[in-house]
Amino acid sequence: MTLRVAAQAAPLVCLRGIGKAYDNGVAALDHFDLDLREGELLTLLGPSGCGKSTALRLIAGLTEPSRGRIDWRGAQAARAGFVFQEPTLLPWADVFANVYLPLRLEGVARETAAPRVREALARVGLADFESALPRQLSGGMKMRAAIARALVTRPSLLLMDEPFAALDEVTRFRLNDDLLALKRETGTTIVFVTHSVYESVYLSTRILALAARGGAIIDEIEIDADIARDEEFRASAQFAQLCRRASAALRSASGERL
Amino acid sequence: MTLRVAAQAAPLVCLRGIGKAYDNGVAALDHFDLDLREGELLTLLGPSGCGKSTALRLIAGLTEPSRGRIDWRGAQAARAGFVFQEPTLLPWADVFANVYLPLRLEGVARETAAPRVREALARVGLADFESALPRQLSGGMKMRAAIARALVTRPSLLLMDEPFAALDEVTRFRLNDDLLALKRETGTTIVFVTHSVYESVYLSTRILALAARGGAIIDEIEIDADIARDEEFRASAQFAQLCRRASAALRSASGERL
Amino acid sequence: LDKVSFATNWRAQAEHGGFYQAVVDGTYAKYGLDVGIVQGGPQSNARLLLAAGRVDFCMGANLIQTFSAVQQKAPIVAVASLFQKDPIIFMSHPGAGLDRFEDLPKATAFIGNDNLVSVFQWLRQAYGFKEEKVKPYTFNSAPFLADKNSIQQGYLTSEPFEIARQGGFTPNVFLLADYGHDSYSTTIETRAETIAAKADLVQRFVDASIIGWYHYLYGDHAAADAAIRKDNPEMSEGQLAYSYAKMKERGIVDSGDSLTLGIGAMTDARVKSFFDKMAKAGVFPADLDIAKGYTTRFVNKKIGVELRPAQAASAP
Amino acid sequence: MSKVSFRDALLPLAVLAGALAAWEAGVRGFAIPTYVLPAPSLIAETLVKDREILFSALLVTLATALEALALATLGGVALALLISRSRALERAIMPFAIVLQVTPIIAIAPLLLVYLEPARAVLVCAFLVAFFPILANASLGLASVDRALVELFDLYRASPWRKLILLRAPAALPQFLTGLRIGGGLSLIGAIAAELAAGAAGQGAGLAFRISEAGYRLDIPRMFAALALVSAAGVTIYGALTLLTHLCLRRWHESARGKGE
Amino acid sequence: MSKVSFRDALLPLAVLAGALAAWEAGVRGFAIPTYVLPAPSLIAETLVKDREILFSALLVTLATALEALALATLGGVALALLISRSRALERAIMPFAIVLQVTPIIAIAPLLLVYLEPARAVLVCAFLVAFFPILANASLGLASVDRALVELFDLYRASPWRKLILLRAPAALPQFLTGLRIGGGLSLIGAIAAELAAGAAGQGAGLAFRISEAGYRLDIPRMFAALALVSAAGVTIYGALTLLTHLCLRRWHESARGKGE
Ligand SMILES: Nc1ncnc2c1ncn2[C@@H]1O[C@H](COP(=O)(O)OP(=O)(O)OP(=O)(O)O)[C@@H](O)[C@H]1O
Ligand SMILES: Nc1ncnc2c1ncn2[C@@H]1O[C@H](COP(=O)(O)OP(=O)(O)OP(=O)(O)O)[C@@H](O)[C@H]1O
Ligand SMILES: O=[N+]([O-])[O-]
Ligand SMILES: [Mg+2]
Ligand SMILES: [Mg+2]
Repeated sequence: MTLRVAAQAAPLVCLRGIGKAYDNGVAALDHFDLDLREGELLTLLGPSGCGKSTALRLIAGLTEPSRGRIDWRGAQAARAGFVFQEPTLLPWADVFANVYLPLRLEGVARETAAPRVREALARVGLADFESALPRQLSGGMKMRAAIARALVTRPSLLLMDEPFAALDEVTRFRLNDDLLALKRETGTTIVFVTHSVYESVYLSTRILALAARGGAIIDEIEIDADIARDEEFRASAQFAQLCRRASAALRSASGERL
Repeated sequence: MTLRVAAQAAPLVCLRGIGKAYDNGVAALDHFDLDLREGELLTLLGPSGCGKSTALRLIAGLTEPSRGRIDWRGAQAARAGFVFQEPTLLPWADVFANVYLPLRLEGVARETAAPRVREALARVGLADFESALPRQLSGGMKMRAAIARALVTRPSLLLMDEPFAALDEVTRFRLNDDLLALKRETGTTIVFVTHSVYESVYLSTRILALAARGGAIIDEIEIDADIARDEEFRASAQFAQLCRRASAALRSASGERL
Repeated sequence: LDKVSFATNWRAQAEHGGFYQAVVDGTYAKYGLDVGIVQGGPQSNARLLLAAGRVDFCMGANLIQTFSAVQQKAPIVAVASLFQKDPIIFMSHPGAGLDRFEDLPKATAFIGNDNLVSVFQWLRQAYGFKEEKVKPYTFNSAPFLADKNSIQQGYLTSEPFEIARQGGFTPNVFLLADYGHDSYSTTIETRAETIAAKADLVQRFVDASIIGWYHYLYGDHAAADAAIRKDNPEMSEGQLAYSYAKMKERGIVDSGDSLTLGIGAMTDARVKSFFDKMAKAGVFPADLDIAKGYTTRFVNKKIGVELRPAQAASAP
Repeated sequence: MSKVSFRDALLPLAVLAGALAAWEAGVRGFAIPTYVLPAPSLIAETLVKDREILFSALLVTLATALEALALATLGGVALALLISRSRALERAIMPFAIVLQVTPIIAIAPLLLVYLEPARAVLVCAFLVAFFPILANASLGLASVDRALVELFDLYRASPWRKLILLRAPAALPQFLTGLRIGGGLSLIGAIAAELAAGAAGQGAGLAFRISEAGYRLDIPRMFAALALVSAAGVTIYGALTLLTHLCLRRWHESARGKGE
Repeated sequence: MSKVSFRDALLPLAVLAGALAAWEAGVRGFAIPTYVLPAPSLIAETLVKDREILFSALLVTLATALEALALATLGGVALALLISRSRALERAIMPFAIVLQVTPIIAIAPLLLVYLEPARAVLVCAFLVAFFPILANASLGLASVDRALVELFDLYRASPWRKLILLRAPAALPQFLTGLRIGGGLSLIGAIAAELAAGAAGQGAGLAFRISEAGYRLDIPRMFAALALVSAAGVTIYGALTLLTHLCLRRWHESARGKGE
């Protein structure tokens, strides 16, 4: 299990000198720079409230920066998938319809889409809940429906905001591996937010540790894309060392706040 | 840091032969039995959708069982705190007012309550966000506000549904220790839902691992309340062994589903 | 003084002049009455107020209402008719081929609901007017002004004045009374029980009202006009003068039977004549016991005839 | 739901029966004259006796009311959609909608006859009365769409049309349907009020004419019979719209689910 | 918000000015007679000339409308609260509310005068017209409270009163305020329609009387001047209620926040 990253290629998305202040004056990001490389799996790691979700939303073009420039270089046209931090399901539509939604918006007919929707649902363990409404799902099940929705289009850019936080470890590990498999198959570029240091090390080709305020980058950890991501990697000394480094960065990021 | 549990005392809450079927026919719990002992910290561990939230809501009396009996033995009168799986904040009220709410409902005057509210906010790192509205908070901050609200009344029964899932590890560890300190000081009985095996072992005096469907108890792990919960415990062989046992239970619970 | 209330069927105007006169010149007081006048309006239904006992007397527009009350077994009785001719008219634009009464049935007709269900039914039967041509008249003449080929109902004493002022032309006026519409108008109605229990009170009210009307028509009516304008500030002096002149000119109040029997006169023959026309038009069943609806016992007593100046006796 | 619908209907019917019985008893007990307040039994009798006149009049009024409601729904929703597109459009259009709403067209209904046929004038009045509640509630619904869901659709670059059909329309349904229920009743009373002010008379006339005709004739039982018909028609419209609401929302919206569990 | 309020007002004013100019030009260009459609300039002139009569009439009508609105708000909210307590109460009460809503009281206004003073009859009519939208929207709001929040309050055993004040009332605000805006306009046109029907005349008469009186006297410019006053009053009521809505909701509710960001 190795991951290929076009390390030398031109960045897919460039954020330069980004400032983002909300209407109440809170500066979520300040002088934030980021080059998103094609094919990488980049994890944003940082204390709660440090601006991770804001950064993802900026990359997706869902919000405008207050300062600075964002350059998409054709990624704009690319199909993006987004797992929001909250499930964000249509309350009136059943699970199938919610997962079918992105395909429907692309104009794919229901019959054509059905096998893909069902496959995505099976992947997240919701095969039996096709016709359940969001209100009939547990917290983790809602999140899984949202994950299935993001994956069903096989997007070339995938933004995931703590997608697995509400899931048990077994499901989480399996979905980690599924994500890596998807990435290998399709070369998707992924930006990932997680609070789990282990998860970030296991998945990423690069980790950015952000400071508690303003999103200053405290540490940038590159992880060789060629390393196979498997139980062996998890048990390795390198994994433990990378986790220690990431933990330390997170601690120092949090330090100023606690 | 040791935890005292009235192991021999009469159970605080008794669930006997509980069945809970939702209107769409999904049986979230089936023949579920539980004795909640006074002063314990009980963790429910189990795959997503196995009925953990349902069990908490039954204990809190927020929903009726379809079958079986729930006996509160005076706990009904006790003040319960509940951290729901979703933040559940009043969207029109600022953070202060949201955290003040339970005290307000108890009739505590604003001035009297203010120091307690501020203390709870400081504990979860939201001291600067007193007057922010929920929509102006990040995902983790919303959850922290909900935690502060549950703690502010110093409840004698505390139900927590994945309270720390949206938080970074540093904050999470600190809040773990805060929770243990609170428990030591007040003797609160806590029922805790988490997906983190490590967290469950670190915090609990008892862990129940539930099966993927119907909430059958796959394993019951007692952890000596007298063990000090600290970094030493985390590094101990006993900790690792307990984690392995809990993980195995979780895996076997998930097995039938995946 | 006995306190009594009297509900009119419209806002204060010259057509109520005699009643106001009796109030302001003390005639009612002289007859031991303290009369309060309750103004009506386009939608008010004075007869409901009377039937329900909210007022003691009310003004009836015509005999059709009287017959209706009999039909509905409402114990309302007409005891006097202050107008010998119903002032209802049709108007048409001059020079639009509608200059003769026979021309009118072919025109679009703006008719109020009350007349549609009564007078118009007789006009249909007697002159061939057609319901399909009818559009509602809601006391606003603008639609009539805007359509040269239309006719509109009105009061002799009222609409032609504003039409002339605002429309800039003098409309053709057809007084239906001239074409066989021989209903009484501006009647005094009261409840049967009042007649039974307080016949004397009824008689005094009728007599004083009649005298009021004599004074209004033939005496100094400035104070009554002022009272009218006080109750209805919108009433212009011009309109009042016009109405007054028209009433006198066409003998609305004092002509025919009233010249001999006194103002307020009613005769059984006249009532029957009008009822027969209505029955023939199918407005009422022919076997209706109309005697229940009116009585002549309070009128035809030549009360006040001496108040009419000699030269006025030859009104048309 | 369908299992309890019989019991659901029982209570209101019982209460209604009780109210009618009290009315009947009151009228008889106090010997209230017919022309002040007729007894329900007499009203029912009149309804049967005059059924031909009254029902054909009801059809006329009902047709007007339903047409007005349909137009108000179309117009209200269309305008709400337009307004929801931009603040500038809202600012340019809304004042006119408000002026139309608050201008008592009924008061100039007589004048409307200068420009319009009576039937059309009535339709315009009924339309104007029903229009605004539908517009206001549809607007509220469209403006209350969860922003997170809007972002989801933005992310997938949904066309405005798809966004409308798949997101904004269903999200606005609860408020829109409430507006529709309000408008349903208003179109009916608007039609009646307009018929009074400008309506056609005689043959082919609506219920308002029959009501005022009965008033002139002091035929109060018939007046009440006509009113009872209007009420029944209004309750039927409301009931149908409530059923529609229930069918549309019961699966997902809080307001259409039980009060208890 | 306050920074853009000047520009906010500019666009509708410009559109209004344009509409008035077109109207003026149309009337002059086609030489439309005054009694068919008076020019805005003539209406304005009449407004100034007859200001005393018209403004005192406006005060009468406005007082009725506002009183009706206040009563409708009280009544609508109280009934909505009652209904929200139980399905049985809803089923027992709602049919009557609907009957009141759809019964064209206007049509029996003459009859109403038998039981009530004219001013009171007008108030009752205006109340009935404004009442239902407020009830319906308040009900929708109360029924749409997030169930998770209800459970939170249940958990803390909040008294029904505290639950109402702290949870259900604020949650129902957006829908309630929309109902209030609808009711505001309706109370005004309801008052006018009822004044027309009940025909309260003479001194102390409201605008409807002035309108029908002017119509009767073919003083169409005054009729339109009176109408313009009603419209202005209605727009003012609406504007005040919109401001109230903005103040209540702007901090937290989607509908009161900008269309863009
Ligand atoms: N309101 C509801 N209506 C119908 N089914 C429901 C409802 N709430 C929960 N369920 C079902 O009950 C089962 C248990 O749900 P519950 O929320 O208790 O799970 P959970 O253990 O908390 O899961 P998670 O870890 O994902 O939060 C699930 O299968 C879910 O689909
Ligand atoms: N809509 C908003 N209005 C005002 N402030 C906001 C808004 N959204 C976020 N913020 C603020 O911006 C900061 C960063 O928020 P963001 O959601 O990006 O954090 P995050 O890193 O995703 O946190 P978490 O891990 O808790 O989800 C926080 O301080 C938050 O209070
Ligand atoms: O016009 N209405 O108020 O009925
Ligand atoms: Mg976030
Ligand atoms: Mg759960």
